[in-house]
Amino acid sequence: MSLTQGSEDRNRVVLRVSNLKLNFHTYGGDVKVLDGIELYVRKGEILGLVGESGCGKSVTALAIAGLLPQNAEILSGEILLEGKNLLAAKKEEIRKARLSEIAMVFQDPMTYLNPVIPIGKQISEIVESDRQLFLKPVIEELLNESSTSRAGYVERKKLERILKDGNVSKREFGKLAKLYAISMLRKVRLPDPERVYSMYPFELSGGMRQRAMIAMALARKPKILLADEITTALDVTVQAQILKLLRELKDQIDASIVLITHDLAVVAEVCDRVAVMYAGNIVEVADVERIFSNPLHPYTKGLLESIIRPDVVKDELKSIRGSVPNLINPPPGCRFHPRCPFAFGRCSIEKPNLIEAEPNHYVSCFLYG
Amino acid sequence: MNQAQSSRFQEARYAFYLFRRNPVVLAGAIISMAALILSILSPYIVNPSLWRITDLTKRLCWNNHMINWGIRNVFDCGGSTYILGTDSYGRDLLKMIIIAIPLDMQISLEVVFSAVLIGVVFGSVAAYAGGIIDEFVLRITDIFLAVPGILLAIVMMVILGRTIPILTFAVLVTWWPTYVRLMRSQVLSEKEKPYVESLKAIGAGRFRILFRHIIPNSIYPIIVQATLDIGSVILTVSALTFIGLTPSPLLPELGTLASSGAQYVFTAPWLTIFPGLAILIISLGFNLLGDGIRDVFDPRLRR
Amino acid sequence: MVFVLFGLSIIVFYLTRGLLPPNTALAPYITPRMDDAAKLSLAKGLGVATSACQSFEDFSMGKSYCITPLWNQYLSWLLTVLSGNWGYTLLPGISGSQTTWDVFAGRFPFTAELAIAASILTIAIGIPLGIISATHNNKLPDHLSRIVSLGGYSIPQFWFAVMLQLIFVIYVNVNGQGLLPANGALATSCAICIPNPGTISTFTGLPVIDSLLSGNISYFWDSLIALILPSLTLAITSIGALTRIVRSSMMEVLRQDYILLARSKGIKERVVIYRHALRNAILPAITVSGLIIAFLLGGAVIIEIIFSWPGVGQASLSAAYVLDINFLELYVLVTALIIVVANLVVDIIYAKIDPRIRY
Amino acid sequence: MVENLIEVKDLYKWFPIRSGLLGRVKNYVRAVDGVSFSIKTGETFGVVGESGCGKTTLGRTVIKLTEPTSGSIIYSGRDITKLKGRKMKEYKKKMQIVFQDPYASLDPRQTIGSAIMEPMFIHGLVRDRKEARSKAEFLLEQVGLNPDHFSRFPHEFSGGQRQRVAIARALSLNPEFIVLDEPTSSLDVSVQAQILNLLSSLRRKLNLTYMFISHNLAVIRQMCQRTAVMYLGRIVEIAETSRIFENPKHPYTVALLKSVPLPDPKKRKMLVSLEGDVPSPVNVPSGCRFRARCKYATELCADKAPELIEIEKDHWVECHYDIDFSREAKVNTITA
Repeated sequence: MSLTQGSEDRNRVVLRVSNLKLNFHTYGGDVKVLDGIELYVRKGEILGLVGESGCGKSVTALAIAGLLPQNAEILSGEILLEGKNLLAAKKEEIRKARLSEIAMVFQDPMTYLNPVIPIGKQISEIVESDRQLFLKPVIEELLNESSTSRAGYVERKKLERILKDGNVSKREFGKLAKLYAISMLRKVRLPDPERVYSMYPFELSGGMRQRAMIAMALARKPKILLADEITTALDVTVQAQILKLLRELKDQIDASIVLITHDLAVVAEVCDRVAVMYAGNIVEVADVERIFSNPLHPYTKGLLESIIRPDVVKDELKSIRGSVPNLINPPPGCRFHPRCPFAFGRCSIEKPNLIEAEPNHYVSCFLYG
Repeated sequence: MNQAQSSRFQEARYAFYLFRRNPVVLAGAIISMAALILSILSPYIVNPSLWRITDLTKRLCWNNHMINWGIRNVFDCGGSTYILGTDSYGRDLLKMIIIAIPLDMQISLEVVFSAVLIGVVFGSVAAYAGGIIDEFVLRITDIFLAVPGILLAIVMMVILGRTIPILTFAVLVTWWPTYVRLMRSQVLSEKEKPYVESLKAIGAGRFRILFRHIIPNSIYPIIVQATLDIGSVILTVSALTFIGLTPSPLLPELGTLASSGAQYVFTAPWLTIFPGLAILIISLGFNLLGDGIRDVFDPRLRR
Repeated sequence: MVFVLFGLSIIVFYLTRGLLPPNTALAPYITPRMDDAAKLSLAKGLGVATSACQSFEDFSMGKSYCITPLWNQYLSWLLTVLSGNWGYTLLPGISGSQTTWDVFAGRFPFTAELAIAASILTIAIGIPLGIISATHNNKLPDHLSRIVSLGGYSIPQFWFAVMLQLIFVIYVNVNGQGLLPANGALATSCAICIPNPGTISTFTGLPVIDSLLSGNISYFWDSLIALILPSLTLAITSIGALTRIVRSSMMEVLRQDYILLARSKGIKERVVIYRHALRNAILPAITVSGLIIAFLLGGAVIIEIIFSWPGVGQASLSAAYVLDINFLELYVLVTALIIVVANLVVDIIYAKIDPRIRY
Repeated sequence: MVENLIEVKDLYKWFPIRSGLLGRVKNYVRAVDGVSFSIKTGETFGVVGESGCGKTTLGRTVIKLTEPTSGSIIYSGRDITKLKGRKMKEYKKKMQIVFQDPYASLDPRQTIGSAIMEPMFIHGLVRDRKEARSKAEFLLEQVGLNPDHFSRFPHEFSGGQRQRVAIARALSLNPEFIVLDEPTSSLDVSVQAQILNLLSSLRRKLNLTYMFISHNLAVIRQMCQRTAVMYLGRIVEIAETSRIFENPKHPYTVALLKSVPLPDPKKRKMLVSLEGDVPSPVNVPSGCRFRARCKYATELCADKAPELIEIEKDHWVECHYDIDFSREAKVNTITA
């Protein structure tokens, strides 16, 4: 499809989703949640995935992480992580991928953290679950940390010895895992990480819980970080802290970030590139500046116009007419056509493909060919 | 009101969908309905006073050749076929069971209905009023929940007399606290919901909020529990009559019937098997149904 | 807690004293050699008869001037009973005059053994079955577990007991002997039941444990086998109940966001279920375990009668028939005490597992 | 006509935290901790602050949905703080509230028609069912819903539609004053604009006065004439909205404004202006309650709690210092 033929440097693509279609079975009928998603993520970038609730942005993330609910059925498509198709992979392989390559961070961390397990344990259990895989990263991280801090010259020697042997007892590794978890908590700027390690989720504030959840993702040294509405439940001042953290981490870690949000202001603040979703389709993809300065798709235009800005007072707020379609019986052709002010005959018959209207600016609309 | 009907229709369709998806639940619904219908029709099928007629020449007969018990000395008294054999008084066991079902159902429904009534009233008032009233109701239920029910029922029946109303009362005494507790916790969680606050905002009074909104919204778990308990009450009642706390050993009541056969269990096992089986099937039916209703009305499973 | 026992004692007292003729209160304390005068002074001593009462006959007839007010009777009863004086047993077939307390204490370990065995079975079967059912929602194991648990919950215990006896005595037998004993624990026919006196020493009073501690393996084995059918019968209902509770709370927990997060971390599904889900799902099961204990202790009455198990439950029915009210009161109060203590323990365990309660 | 529809003086709302068997009061959540302001007839008065700052409790206490602990509420010249029962019912009719979560604020088992008619029956505003129904259908039309939807249940509607129902219900009593408690924060962007437009037009058409509670500064700016900024149970700044946004005087207001991301990638900024979280309203810090997070804090701030003072006409600030924020990065500029 067009997206793969674009002027994109292929080597830099970490994750590619192509033609992903999936339905949810419900009693009212099949909900056609995703209708051929086309998406790629470059190495080291922050990709914003924007859309209103129910457009399928979270489902896309869950599909990538292999965490779809039981009533989901994938009809077609590929999810290629560095060339390996996750949709064709075995359950165990996908689990391994989640363990080390794809990490997900969710919104509203209160419900996402296990209430009866201490924060630190919820981090260290990740590395403890696979000693072989995490031995090297854990020790390297700890060595790194001990070189910056004054403490632990003796520790250093011991760590180096373990690294050389490549062999450590379960107990010993448990201790290292705890230190590692604490260092992750420090990395996300949680104050007093040793104490936070043994605290329970209900003892932390919303912002601290969000940081803890990010630490869980970082602990795995992932290639892709899927951040699903991570600042939605937070206050503006805390949101600002988390967004700043995200930007700082992006420079430190070797990961691409997919930031899923409904808030275009957040996208403008931190993303490099944006993909706009509507009713199970990607309707427009471009660099963040291009999207905001020159939106092509009528939906993107409408969305940008309906934003309420703190720096502008308008007489009448604009909105997109109509409402989001029911995806059990989605409109034929382009799913946006019933609400589109520019719709014409072809729109209700045929589904537009995602095409490259300008260099690196993709849009799925018949207005552009 | 066309729209409302269509909405209610959708609800019903959804409920039906959930029922249909689970054949086990459907079986429960069918059994429960059958038990209720049988209870109503019973007097028209079998003469309800038949149980007084005993014929000791035909006691403990088995002439249904479909089943071979593998027991020596099974007595075949001939004559018309007794599908489930005869009991120790020479009565047709099948007919006795048909007479017995309405009685057990009646006791059970009375107990459950009264318990629900007590639970809804005291539970909701305790939760809604809070404070001392709540504390008091809670402590009283504590006391009754700490009594082993069967034991209290035995004591009550021996002291107050072995009659059906006292049996019913004795079972009720240990049954109502559960409903008070259940209703109380439902109302407590319901009254914290935002819609209650929005009702206060439009100036709705406490009684309107409690009776028109909170109680109807908290009643589903009670209905589920009641359905499950119809079976459990039958179990308790028949257990009590089985150990001898029955008004008369002749009485056609499922526990009593099983009890009179228990001493012949090695020579005439059908006497115990079939009344017990009847209890099992009815109880299972209501339990399957209650379990299914729980799934259907579980708000977490919806949408 | 004290309030519960106190309230319960009033209810039981009213039921047994307020509704029965005054003589019944006296019966456990009367010895054969007492004449009417002695009986009257006994009644006065127990606070049932007023000091103004002239003759025992008036007292027995329930003449109102003879009978003290009920609350007065209650207080003196409480004093008598709390001082440990429960009188002599009225249970039939007991040689000599045994005290109610001794009879109760001798029989109680058998009931305890039965209830403990049933609790162990309930937990050991109910929890795993519930988990399997929840993790295989609407698949074959779930349907099977639903049938087993609802079946267990719906089956009349007395009937199940008789069926088991029938099966193991008639249909499954070895050399003309039933595979499992249909009746009784290994106690000598008893007023105060002692498991084969002399063969094992008493440590806990529970035959199974005592025999093990005494090193009498064959007795241990026999008493364990004797326990199988009664405890299984007793447990069958609570197994069903617990399975359903664990299943529904497990299913609820598995729908929670933190399970999704745990899965997203790529840890093994086994760890997700046993570390993340089970700890949360077990909380409602712990809450109801107090109720389950009440149910097991109450249900023991019927099981003990059917299996001729020499515990207090079996004796309670005869006690009711002969109006041995002290025995019944003792039974109700001890059982209630156990239930109340169990609920307290439940609260403590709950707080241990759920850090939110601790604060 | 009275210029101030509502005057609130020194309002406190403390929630007791009970514990133990006897329910002894262990401590208090100081949700609203000494707040004074007034709302002019016909204006939209904004209350902005982060979660837990007490803005929702304030809104509920002003219309006496919860009883204030102390202080007074004067509604068009009459002190309604102590009013109860029948007399209060008259005022309850005039003051309504629209809640944040349209999914939860309607009884799930009640049709929307019956939900809209219920207040009319409670207050005896209609003679019979027929009249109530025709009025309800009129209200549905007024909030942009199809009157044919009268007999539908809440779950058949989208979030935006439910919020319209909630508005219709609030309007059914012909109120003068409506508290809008985060009315759009659970809605999608495009729907949010629709609801805000509806609220603006209703206010003009029906001559309503709004108290608009929100954490969303953009929405506050769009909707409100005057705005109060709340922090930890107290109002730290009140002024005309444009003044708040262009010339904020309290360090917290400045920090809040700086944290808001703009939908414009060319105007990226280092957002973070405040570290840490809002302290718990149970253990309120001594002195100025913002001092722990304030980079201008001095010893004076720890010793003495500042008072709300009028530094310019109609611009009240609760700070010991008059700090010049002009050197801070420009927060927002008007472009329209």
